[in-house]
Amino acid sequence: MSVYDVLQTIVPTTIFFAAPLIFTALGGVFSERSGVVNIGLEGLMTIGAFVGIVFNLTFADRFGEWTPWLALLAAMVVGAVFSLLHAVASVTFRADQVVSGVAINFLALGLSLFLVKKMYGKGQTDQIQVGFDKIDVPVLSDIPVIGPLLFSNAYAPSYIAIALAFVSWYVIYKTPFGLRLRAVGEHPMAADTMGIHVAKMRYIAVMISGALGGLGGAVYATIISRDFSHATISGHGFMALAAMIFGKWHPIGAMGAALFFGLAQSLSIVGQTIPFLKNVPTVYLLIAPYALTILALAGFIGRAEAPKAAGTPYIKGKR
Amino acid sequence: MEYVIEMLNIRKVFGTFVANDNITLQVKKGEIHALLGENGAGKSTLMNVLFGLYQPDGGEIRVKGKPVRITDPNVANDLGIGMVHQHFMLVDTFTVTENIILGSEPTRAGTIDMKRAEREVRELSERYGLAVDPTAKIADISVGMQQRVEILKTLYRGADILIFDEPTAVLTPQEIRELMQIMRTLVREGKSIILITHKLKEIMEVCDRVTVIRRGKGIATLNVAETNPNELAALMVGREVQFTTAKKPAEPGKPVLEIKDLVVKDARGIKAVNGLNLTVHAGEIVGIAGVDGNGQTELIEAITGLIKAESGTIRLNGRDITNLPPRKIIEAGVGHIPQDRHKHGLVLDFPIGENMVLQTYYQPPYSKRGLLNFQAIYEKARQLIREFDVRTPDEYTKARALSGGNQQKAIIGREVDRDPDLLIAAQPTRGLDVGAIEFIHKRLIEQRDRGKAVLLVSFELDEVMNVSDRIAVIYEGNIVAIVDPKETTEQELGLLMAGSKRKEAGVS
Amino acid sequence: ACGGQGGNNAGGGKDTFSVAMVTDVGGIDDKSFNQSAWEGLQKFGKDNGLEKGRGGYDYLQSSSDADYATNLNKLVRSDFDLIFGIGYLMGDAVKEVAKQNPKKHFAIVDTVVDEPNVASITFKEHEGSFLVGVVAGLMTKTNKIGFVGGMEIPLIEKFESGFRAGVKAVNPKATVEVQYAGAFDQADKGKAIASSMYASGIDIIYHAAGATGSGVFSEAKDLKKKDPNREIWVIGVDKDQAPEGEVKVGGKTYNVTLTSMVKRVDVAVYDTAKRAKEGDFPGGKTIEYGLPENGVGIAPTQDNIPENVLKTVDEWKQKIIKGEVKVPTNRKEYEQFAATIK
Amino acid sequence: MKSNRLQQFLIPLLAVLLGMIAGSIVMLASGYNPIAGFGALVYGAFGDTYYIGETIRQTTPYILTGLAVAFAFRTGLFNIGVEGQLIVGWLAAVWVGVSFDLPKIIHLPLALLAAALAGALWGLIPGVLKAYLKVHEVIITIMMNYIALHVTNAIIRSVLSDEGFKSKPVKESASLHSDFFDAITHHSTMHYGIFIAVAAAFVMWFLLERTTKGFELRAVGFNQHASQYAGMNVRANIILAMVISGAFAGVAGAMEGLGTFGNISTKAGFTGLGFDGIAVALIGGNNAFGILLSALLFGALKVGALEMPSSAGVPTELVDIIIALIIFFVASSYMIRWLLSRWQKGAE
Ligand SMILES: Nc1ncnc2c1ncn2[C@@H]1O[C@H](COP(=O)(O)OP(=O)(O)OP(=O)(O)O)[C@@H](O)[C@H]1O
Ligand SMILES: Nc1ncnc2c1ncn2[C@@H]1O[C@H](COP(=O)(O)OP(=O)(O)OP(=O)(O)O)[C@@H](O)[C@H]1O
Ligand SMILES: [Mg+2]
Ligand SMILES: [Mg+2]
Repeated sequence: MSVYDVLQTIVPTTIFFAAPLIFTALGGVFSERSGVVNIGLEGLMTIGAFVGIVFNLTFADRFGEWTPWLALLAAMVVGAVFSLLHAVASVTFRADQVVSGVAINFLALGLSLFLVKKMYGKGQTDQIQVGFDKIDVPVLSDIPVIGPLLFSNAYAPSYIAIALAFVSWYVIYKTPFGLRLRAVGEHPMAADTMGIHVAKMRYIAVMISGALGGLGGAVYATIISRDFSHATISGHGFMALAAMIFGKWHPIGAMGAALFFGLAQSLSIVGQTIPFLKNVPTVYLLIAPYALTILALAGFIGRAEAPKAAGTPYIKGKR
Repeated sequence: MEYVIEMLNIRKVFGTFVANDNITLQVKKGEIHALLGENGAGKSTLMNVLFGLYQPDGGEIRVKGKPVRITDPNVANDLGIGMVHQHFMLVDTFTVTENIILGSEPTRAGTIDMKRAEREVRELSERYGLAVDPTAKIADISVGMQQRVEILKTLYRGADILIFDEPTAVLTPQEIRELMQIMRTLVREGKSIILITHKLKEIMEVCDRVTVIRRGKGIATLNVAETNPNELAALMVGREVQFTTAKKPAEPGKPVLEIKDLVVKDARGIKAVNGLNLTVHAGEIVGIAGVDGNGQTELIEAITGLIKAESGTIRLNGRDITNLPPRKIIEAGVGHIPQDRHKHGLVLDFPIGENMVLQTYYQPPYSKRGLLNFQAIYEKARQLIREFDVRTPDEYTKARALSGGNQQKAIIGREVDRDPDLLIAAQPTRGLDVGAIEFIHKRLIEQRDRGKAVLLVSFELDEVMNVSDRIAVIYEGNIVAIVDPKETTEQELGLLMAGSKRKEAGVS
Repeated sequence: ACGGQGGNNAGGGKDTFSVAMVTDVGGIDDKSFNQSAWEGLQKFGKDNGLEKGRGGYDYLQSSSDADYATNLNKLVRSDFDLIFGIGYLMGDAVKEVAKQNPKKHFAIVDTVVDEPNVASITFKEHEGSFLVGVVAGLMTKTNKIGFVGGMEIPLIEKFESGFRAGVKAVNPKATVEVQYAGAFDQADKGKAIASSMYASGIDIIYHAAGATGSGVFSEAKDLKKKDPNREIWVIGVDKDQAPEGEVKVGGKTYNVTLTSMVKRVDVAVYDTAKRAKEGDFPGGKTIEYGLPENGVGIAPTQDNIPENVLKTVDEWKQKIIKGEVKVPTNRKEYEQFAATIK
Repeated sequence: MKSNRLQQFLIPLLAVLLGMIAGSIVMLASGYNPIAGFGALVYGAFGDTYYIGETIRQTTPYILTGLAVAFAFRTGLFNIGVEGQLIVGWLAAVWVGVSFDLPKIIHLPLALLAAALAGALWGLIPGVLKAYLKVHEVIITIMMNYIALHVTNAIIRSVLSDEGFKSKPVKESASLHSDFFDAITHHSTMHYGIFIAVAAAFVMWFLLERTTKGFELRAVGFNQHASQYAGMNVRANIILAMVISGAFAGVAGAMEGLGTFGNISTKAGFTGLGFDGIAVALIGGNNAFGILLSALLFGALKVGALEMPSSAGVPTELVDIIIALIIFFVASSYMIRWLLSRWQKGAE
């Protein structure tokens, strides 16, 4: 294979790997920027995957080609509602946010499998029939060299993920909402004295993370697994969490980190086909993505500062 | 008489503790009204009630004659009440402008109109003479400028009743003078001000009237023109207070701390201490006077081993301790009352008793064969709590629950008790009331009289002049002058601190 | 949904034969061997007028490896006459529990447990894989074929080696690219591997990777949908995976499943239960299900395979049955096998 | 407050109760009989000696993973890597267990030590990166989990077996198997590991609360600046904390390798014991005694759940829902405290 051929497999793989992680990591950014630690991302993805598939299976006949899109929407809504539990526990009831996040993970898996068994009488759903198509972006895919790399054989949600990273950046850094969000996460009392409703902001942020986590899970299930079972989301939420921290709680950084994970994964896969790596035992390629991440963090990314108030419930009048 | 603010019989209870017990405070339009009281008297609580952060459990609030219910800071803002908090309410990672506009951002098409915001901030700051850089990050600016940002925040919202909660505790003398000027300007512009401070001089200087509270109860409201500091102090503490601590002349002995050509870089890699030389002898208190940010912090942290010195030497009793690990330096005989008691001084979530052995827990009798001896630890704690009058329910109470003054007393007790040859005291009385200050000053002098060397760093010229035997003026990382407190004036010190040269008095 | 006949069918004088199985974490609807085993058991139950539950036929699902012994024991204590452990991972647990309960009958699928009261059921996956290898070897247009394995374990190596031998036997020019995903539950890796394989010109992928294989199907279907004329195939595993391969493009239905290598766990389970009921329990024996027993083979759905290919497949099948060809079960044997071809 | 002590016990208890009530509502709403469901759950966990044995067996690793997570928490670190540390501990224990012929008195401790060391090594890496480069331990430990999984599988395949999927059984001299427990619990898989786990809980309590080193570790966990100021070596303590946490996790792996399974096979995925350990630690209030109880609760729920489908027709997933609800209620103890105070006021 020529280098270009290699790139042509690596780049699209990188992007589709990364897309669900990007959505979810962005959700994490919103939540943690508001001061609510969210290790429930795994559970939010699980719920999203579940809703995405169930909606698709239920309504495919009615909505036809629109089904997967509506399924994503449904996953976002349910994800947001589900994340309310985390918000209520950690904002209103001042629960330890890590504990509440762990509970979200347990609940999501238990509840979705329970419902699958209830609804279908078995432990996993059927395969969906209507998914997202691989598309060539008109015009852009005709650009020489980068067109085929970046704009063909890809899925629309992948582009949405990347676009959303920029939208999130804009929202967080350029709008009043974003300014208030960050203020609440850095110094909730200061925000409070400026008349910003801390609890409300945190609720909104957690629900955004629910919506985006749900979206990430649904995108994963719709494009990749096409059904839902106990194994559909296995560790992806934690990878998204890692991407968020790796990206220093910044939307573009989180996207970059997710893409890096995708790249590392696809390198390890393509690596198996590269002649001089062929004789390397498989295990090295399997651990390569994770080892690369550690090296990257240790080597040049360095330390990251979490939002100052992340993890602490805000209690009015407490110093 | 027209009152802009009337707080009538305000009552505020935390659990079973009555923080405000039927306090009445009436503020006239256009006056600067001081609120005076010991640490924990309930001043901040009362103001937080006025600002809508706390809901009162009883009493009535009237603004401009109208009864109001201030349910949250938004309501206060709408009523024209603004507050500069005791602990700054600024987001470190934001710019000056972002902090000011937070919550009422000017927008264009949904986006923050940062250009316009910066312009407005600049205009406002010019109008009231509050010099700030609208684009600077809070983390990068001086405490004085941070305070001006706090003031601008209230003005930006159109406040005409301003509450200042201990604004001067963290300021340098120059900054304090500037602030006084600003307050006078504000009053001229028709604003009314409530000022909380422990510094009686300031009250005498700018205030029109003063309300004194003690242990949550209102004691008196006086016209400043008709009272004096002694009366105020007595009202506030309930007994006579001495402002200048009596002390014998110093009897300096051998050099204890000798610093030669010390260079220390700050976090940003700039030389904050730049070839500094200083000697402190046994039996003397050397005060370091200087404007914040001239290398005081780095100097102390280098002596105590918290940051590395680039070059130069630090000797203790003749022994080189430069860049030793903190523990070695502590063991060599250095005690340190840190500037930031919450960050460095205490493990807030440990019982106060365990905080008393924070440096010595591994030594006998507190530790035996790797095991803690709680009996010995708490015995020591009880002794210190008694000796240093630390007010705490018991020695098992978390340090977090103690008031600032009592936390400070605990730290001082701990450091003094280790009997170090050199005691470094950084801002030891910041934010404390006159009673507590008196206590702490006595302890420092006591150490001196026992033949110890004391290095005092303070932004309070009063304190430096009262307590020190020699004053070293620090400017841009260097000691630029050493003066005798009995032979100098605040004016002269102020000039030196601002960098103007002085020929005499050999720089050691 | 409340289990109709609660729990008090306690042992006692039984007149019916009861049988149960323990699944691994996949559960009875994993579209793979657990499901197949349960189908066999259900059929047995139906044919013998048994009811689901204690005293009839039943299953327990494990939620982790640690549950195997617990679940087997539970079934022992519920007094089932024959108890199946499904999957090679359960070998140790079956051995342990069988030793503790020498009067009970057990059966283990996919591995061998050497105890007098355990019947071991294994499959000659390599033989079935050989046949689908023949299909792939004959049908590839690019002479590039892929194999995606779940984890690199001896069981999956049987699939790999048999498959490669099959390809080699009919098309020595074709290369088989082998990749292991390292897991049976990572559809994203399956998809990525498939994507990379199809992009490199591979046109047929045989997967033995459980849920990781869903990713292979997903990629193949997406490619097919984009370009219905492209010849792109997946060979399924364990069950007839034709339903997984269906893809609709503009009203027309295609199927990317070329065929599947089926492993008739259901048949084996049914047979063993039947023999036990009839007093012919093959305790202490290992029963190997290969081509002659119809224990492995190519799936009934063969619409995408031309007649002549099927004929060749059948020829090879006969050769294997007759013992003329010995299908390799691991890489070493494959190397020897390959050496005889050129 | 006088009732503080009482509340400390009351709150988790109420949380469990509320979780059960909520679980009943879920069961009712989805058409199951909660009495039958919980009956099966309790029977499956404590119904007779066999079930009790299984529950204790399941509790054993939970205690240790709970301790591992809690130890890190107490020292200001979030160790999501317990899972990986457990896996390498399991591997090391089995490796030693199959490789030597030694008297039991040496062999068994040696295997346990190997597990602890392996877990410690897996904790050392994130510890060092955190201490020296300030890299967030959460990411590193997540990555280390995957590395542990794949590396362990490769070693089992290539070193501990002949291209196979599992190791030989550990020698009798390194086994935790107990004929005595086997006999009294009707062949449950309960083994001597429970003693080690309970001892480990004591060790953690003793180490943190009674030793000088524990004082340092806790101080660094609460306030690194003050600890450094007081002369403690912050970096060394961070590393030590991760190492000890990892060692607990490694020993948890030994429980599986030398006890429950007696060998190691390649893993298709994580065991879940490490992740569950987070919940165990948190429900147990990160304190050694609390963890013993919460591990028992977890063990009972997990083992009892296996009985639910067959005798009450309730899917096992319901137990995950109940566990999640219990965690929520424990986490929201503020709410319970508030309810309690309302109730107390009402009673007065
Ligand atoms: N969350 C809380 N719970 C109980 N008591 C509290 C709490 N927060 C503060 N306190 C009480 O507040 C008091 C501290 O108040 P005080 O205003 O006297 O301290 P301070 O001198 O202002 O401290 P600082 O110097 O840090 O500003 C303590 O007596 C403590 O009991
Ligand atoms: N959040 C709180 N919870 C419980 N008690 C509190 C709280 N805040 C303050 N208190 C109590 O109210 C008292 C008054 O506190 P306040 O902060 O008003 O004192 P202050 O007069 O501002 O003291 P300082 O001069 O140190 O700033 C404290 O001593 C403390 O006991
Ligand atoms: Mg105050
Ligand atoms: Mg104060």
